Amino acid sequence: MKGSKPMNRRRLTLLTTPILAAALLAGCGGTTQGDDDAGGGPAGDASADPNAEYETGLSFAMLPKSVNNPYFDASSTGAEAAATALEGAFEYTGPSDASASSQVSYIDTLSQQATDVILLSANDPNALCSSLEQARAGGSVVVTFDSDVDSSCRDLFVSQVDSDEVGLALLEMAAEQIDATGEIAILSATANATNQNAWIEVMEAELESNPSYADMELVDVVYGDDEDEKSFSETQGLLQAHPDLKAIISPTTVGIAAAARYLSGSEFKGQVALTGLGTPNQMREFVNDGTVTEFALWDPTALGELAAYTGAAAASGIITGAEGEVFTAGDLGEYTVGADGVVTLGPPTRFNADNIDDFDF
Amino acid sequence: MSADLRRLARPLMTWDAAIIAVTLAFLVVASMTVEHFGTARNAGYIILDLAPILLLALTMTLIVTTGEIDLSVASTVGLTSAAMGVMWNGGMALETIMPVAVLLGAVLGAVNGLFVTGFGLPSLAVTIGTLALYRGLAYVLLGDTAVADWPRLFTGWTLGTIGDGPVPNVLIPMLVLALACGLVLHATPVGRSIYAAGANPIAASRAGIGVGRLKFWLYVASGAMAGLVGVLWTLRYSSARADNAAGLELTVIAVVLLGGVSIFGGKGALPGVLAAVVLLVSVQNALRLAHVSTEALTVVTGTLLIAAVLAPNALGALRTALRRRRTTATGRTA
Amino acid sequence: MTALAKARTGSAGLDLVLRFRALGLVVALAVLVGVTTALNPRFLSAQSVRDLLFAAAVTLLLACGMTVVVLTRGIDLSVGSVLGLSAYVTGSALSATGMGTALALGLGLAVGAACGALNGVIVYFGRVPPLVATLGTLYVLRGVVYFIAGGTRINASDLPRGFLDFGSGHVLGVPYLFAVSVLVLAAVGVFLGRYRAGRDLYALGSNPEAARLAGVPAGRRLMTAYVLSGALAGLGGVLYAARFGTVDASAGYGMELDVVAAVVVGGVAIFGGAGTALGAGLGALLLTVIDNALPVLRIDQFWQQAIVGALILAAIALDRLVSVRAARALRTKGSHVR
Amino acid sequence: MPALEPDPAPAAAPPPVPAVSLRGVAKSFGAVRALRGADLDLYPGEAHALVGENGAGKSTLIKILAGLYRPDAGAVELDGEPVAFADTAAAMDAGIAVIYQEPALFGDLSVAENLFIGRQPKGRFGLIDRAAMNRDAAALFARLGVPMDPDRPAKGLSIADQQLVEIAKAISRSARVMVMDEPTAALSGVEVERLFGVVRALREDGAAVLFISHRFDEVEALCQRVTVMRDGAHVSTDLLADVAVEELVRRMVGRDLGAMFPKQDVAAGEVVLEVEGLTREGLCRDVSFTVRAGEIVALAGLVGAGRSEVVQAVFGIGPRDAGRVKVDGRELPAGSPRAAMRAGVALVPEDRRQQGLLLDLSIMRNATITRRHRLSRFGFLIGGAERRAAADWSARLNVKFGDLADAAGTLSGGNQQKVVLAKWLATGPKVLIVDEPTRGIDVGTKAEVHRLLSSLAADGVAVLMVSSELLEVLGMADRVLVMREGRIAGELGRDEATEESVMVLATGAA
Repeated sequence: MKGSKPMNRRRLTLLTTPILAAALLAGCGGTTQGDDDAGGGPAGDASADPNAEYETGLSFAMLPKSVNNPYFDASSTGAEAAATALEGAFEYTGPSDASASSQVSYIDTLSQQATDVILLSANDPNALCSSLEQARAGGSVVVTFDSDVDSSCRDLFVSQVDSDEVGLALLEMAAEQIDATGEIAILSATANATNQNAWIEVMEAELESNPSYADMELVDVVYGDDEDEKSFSETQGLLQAHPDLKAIISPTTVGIAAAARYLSGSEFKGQVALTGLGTPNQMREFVNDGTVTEFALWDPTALGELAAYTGAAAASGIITGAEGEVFTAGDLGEYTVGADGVVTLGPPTRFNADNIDDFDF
Repeated sequence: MSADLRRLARPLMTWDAAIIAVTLAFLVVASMTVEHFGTARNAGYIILDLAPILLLALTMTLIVTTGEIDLSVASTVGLTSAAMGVMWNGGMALETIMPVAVLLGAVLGAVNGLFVTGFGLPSLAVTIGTLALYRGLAYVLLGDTAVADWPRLFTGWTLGTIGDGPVPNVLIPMLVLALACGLVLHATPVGRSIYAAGANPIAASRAGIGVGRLKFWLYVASGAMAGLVGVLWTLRYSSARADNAAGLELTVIAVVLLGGVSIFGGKGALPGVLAAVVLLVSVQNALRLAHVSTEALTVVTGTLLIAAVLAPNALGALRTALRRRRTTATGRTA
Repeated sequence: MTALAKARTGSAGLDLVLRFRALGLVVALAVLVGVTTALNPRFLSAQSVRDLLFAAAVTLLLACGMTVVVLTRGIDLSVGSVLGLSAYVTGSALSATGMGTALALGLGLAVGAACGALNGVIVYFGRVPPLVATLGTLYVLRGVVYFIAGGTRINASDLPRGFLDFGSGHVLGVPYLFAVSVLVLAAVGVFLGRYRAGRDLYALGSNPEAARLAGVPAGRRLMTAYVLSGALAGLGGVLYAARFGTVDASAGYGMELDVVAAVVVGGVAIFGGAGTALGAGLGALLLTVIDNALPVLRIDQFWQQAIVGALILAAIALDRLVSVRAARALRTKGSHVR
Repeated sequence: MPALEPDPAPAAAPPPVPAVSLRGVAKSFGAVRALRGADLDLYPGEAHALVGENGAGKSTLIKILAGLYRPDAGAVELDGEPVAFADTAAAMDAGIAVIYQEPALFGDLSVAENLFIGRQPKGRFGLIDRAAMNRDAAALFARLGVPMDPDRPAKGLSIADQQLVEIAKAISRSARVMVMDEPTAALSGVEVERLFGVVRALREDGAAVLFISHRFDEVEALCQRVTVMRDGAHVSTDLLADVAVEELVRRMVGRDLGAMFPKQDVAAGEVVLEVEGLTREGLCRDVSFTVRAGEIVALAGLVGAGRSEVVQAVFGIGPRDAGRVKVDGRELPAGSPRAAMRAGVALVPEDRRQQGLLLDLSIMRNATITRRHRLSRFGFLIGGAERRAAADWSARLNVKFGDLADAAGTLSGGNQQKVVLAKWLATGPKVLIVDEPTRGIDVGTKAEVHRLLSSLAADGVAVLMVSSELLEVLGMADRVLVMREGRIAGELGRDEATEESVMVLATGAA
């Protein structure tokens, strides 16, 4: 072989010894997990004035997980409508890849521009915190929607629905379609997606405790990473691994569409039930061809609108994020801030052959 | 006299000088035209954003100058980050974890080096392989979960500034490492060997340079640097994840080439690469501040990359044409 | 006469090595399929095989194009972006006009060929190394897709029924999409093996200087290679749209690595001159089977990427070993005719 | 070696129109004028020798004929009509075939495909008809009288076989003009004989053959006319029968031989380099010799006899299978050029562009790369140490350059060689190995290099020289070691060594 022996033991030892020594020395009495009490976020010390008016001329920026996603497009429509109604400026900006590190740069940019209200759907619950803190220190109000960050890093979170309600609704739809008997599986988004995990937890607990679901068994949870192709092949894998599968629940819009497309072209069409969260436009075809009976979703446009109103309310001093505060979100009506600064949009809407043509999003 | 003039003019005509000039010009123009761009705070953000790219570009420059390539750096960052998460969950002390992570990076680099120099395999293929392998192992270690409970003392340092002034903490190690790499490449016998190995490996080995060994250690250095970036990345984002820094290798290669380093080795200089890093990150920053859409960023990156190689080619062709004219002119007078 | 016999042994030996290369892939495939099926018989059900072929179709197609480029000592990293662009453009055209599938395929080919021509021009006329040039166009073309598509998505319901049927349909258990890919594979294989222009590509990759001396038209051939690679990526975009029904701006993102992996695993030398489209096709198939077998085998899907990486390293190390052996055999058995 | 019988000369008066002719062709590369007025007439049915020293412009002339270069001035005429070849394909189409000393084949393709690349026989649907292609190839080899498997890959063919492939290719293109650039340099006696048989047959079929060689016995055996070139210009063209070899040599060198080879007589000192039983499988076998201080020892032999391999093994390039190398009585480890350098050995390689120079790097970097450690202070190379050292050596060796920061690749061949020499002389070697030290450089520089070697020897350096140029070997060496097929075939003292005695040992012909 050409060249000399690359591994020179003496030099390798020379190189590694100090590092290892440092490591070992440091090992005694170093910083380990649990040593550090994460200091809580800045406590809201301002007081709310429920009778204040919405300020006009606020600047809004919506920062989605990634910009090329129709779901967030719909949200931005709602937020923009709210911003326009409040005579504010609106910007829709964000990375083209759904990664936390790219979002950080965008948050930094927004905080420099002293944006009044930042509407954020987070790619990571923790990675964005320090940037968000800086933004808030600079006077921005941070409202998360769709996907939350650690509650200490934001002012408010606009939840599409109550976790319990979604979980229960999903399970109920599945049970109705398979007479509450047989194997079911879940096709989720990513394994650390906050929302999906919360709903899955609710479903698991309900399956355990509710006697009417006693004959149903959750056999698998797989992750399509919110990628179309991956969700598609994960569906394939599920059906091969579990020949007796009766229903798939996919609590993510990407997943349910991919699964529906797979089922509609396979021998399992009509044999395996599919339900979950999806948009009417994506699912219309599969409801019409009988692949899917019923699924659910909230209205992302309304979600964006509510997020914008929530942010404006906080920026105007109408609310501070404390539990029990009340504000009016334009045509959407009156909302109350829940525990941990969470505002909930409402129960999900169910879509089926009877009503699907009434919606366009 | 003309020779003296030419010697004086030479540094001004290199790609390095051009990219540095372009970078400075851009910074000046952007400061004047883009709101919020020219502030100390924004400079801090830019430095934080460019830190991982710059660090990886340092060792990448050395490797590319020898005529090889390392596409696995970003995956090495991901794997060390994931390993840090596992070690942290396992109760190890962060003071231990950090050097171990750097060491792990070095070992991963050594694997690349062994395949390239020991088995004589093309580095492009090898590091495409380890690009997938290391990222895959990162997922095996940590799956899709994130480890986020890093101590504030450390995460705060990566974001903090010196004495709460405008200068970010990370600038210090960055400058030290950049200076070290610059000195090694431009002012030491090792640097001469690196250029020689890239310009003509046969001639270099016949001049007593252990080309294989040199490349091996550069891969180790590249891996260790990626390990270090893994540590910084994890602490900066307070998040150890398998997909950390995914795709960053392309950006790193892009800035190295944009900085005037020849993909065939033997040519290039570190100042140009540093300027290219600053240019790329501040262009992105300015575009964001100017509310220009995301897609423009990718187009700008790609175009700069191609232009970086096209422009010197065109320049070279022009220069040859000029020289030819000059020699024919002298030929006529002779 | 003995010398002749000896020389033939040398050649037959190399032939065997090459055949063995493809054979090795076939054996690996068979073992993988066998083991998976033994553990879960449904892996070989008609439906499952169909799924596998669906999944393999696009990578297979792109691997053919990549082979052509890699043979000339080049590489085309822009295929993922070209695929995305073509998928989106064709998808939009389909939803806007409801045009026929054949026309859509033609449009995809044309979009891809244009992108490929851009690569070829930059590489040949701009004298930019292929790695750099196509890395650049990877960014630029993806930017263009983002620009055109923004946050919009083409849904299955926007696409003509006939097109979707083409995407999901099959004949004798073989999906149309896979059939298209296999036809292309056969055509590229014949082109590379049995046409002068194809052989020129091997010559260019084997010894560029000798190719110049032998009067091989390097510019035209390189353009052919890049245009072909682009066109097949464009065609891949149409197949992608047909298979998934939904297309957004991120279609084909990161796909270039899978394709390069397939080609390398398939035994195409990364520095040109050696390899076949068949090998690359088998490489693509092997990677897809691994992809599909993991969930069936209940192996954590996170292993998939690591396995692909290990496979690439193993493949190039093996190729290296084999070529060293073969070279030694050829030297000692040389055809010194006395 | 088998007696090379002179051919019965064809009609003294060649046919009126030359197949190809050059008229006042000039070609420059940067500041280097490679050709400054070359004239040549090549008639159908003749074998025409082109002789000249290294650097006389022969290669440039060939490359112009091959369509690789375009002349700056002058004309190339084909059958009396001026032509300008756009590229190599155009020259080939015009019927000109060039067989290089080391042919460039496609290693991954089969022999038949190498023959027919771009012109493979086509069958149905324009598909290549492999069977026909292999048949045609076999027929060509049969015609040449050499059996070769057309289906084997070109990888691993010997140089002789590669040349045969090139010749077969030329025949298949029905080339009318065949240019052969030192085709015999690497061939054994039998292979030369076989090649000549082929060439004679071609000539009798009416082809014009331009034959470039350093070996006058071969020239006399094969050719009818001879053209001498020197310094890029035509010197003379004569019927071989009319001119004596001594006269040709005088014209080639163009000056007094004594000035060309200024060898000083030095009393040899202690043995410095000692090589015992050096063996590398397939390359050299059981090679033993010594070189004393102040001595110039030449390694002569055919190309491929293993001379370069021996000196490379001495310098520690590649492994050895057996044998020892000692410098000043101390043994050198195998496979470490660095150790050889430390012991005071320097190797100026035969191919300076591939093995000697860092073409893209500056003259300064090239001249100082071997001393990078010694020039550094506290591990750093700062200040002008490199520049001063490079300037110093460039001045000593009289290197002509624009600026020390210019890329080495911009220099002329002679100056490049001086830079390589400077780089090695700077290490202060005890043993200086030079492999083809004057290949491809002009006559003036050549004399300078010879003078340099001579004075180095006078200063007590042990010089080991590999050279294919017999005049150089005879003019410079105190002793000549002749190699054949990897072994030392014999040793000749300065007074025993003649052109004939060396060639006899080199070719094994008694």
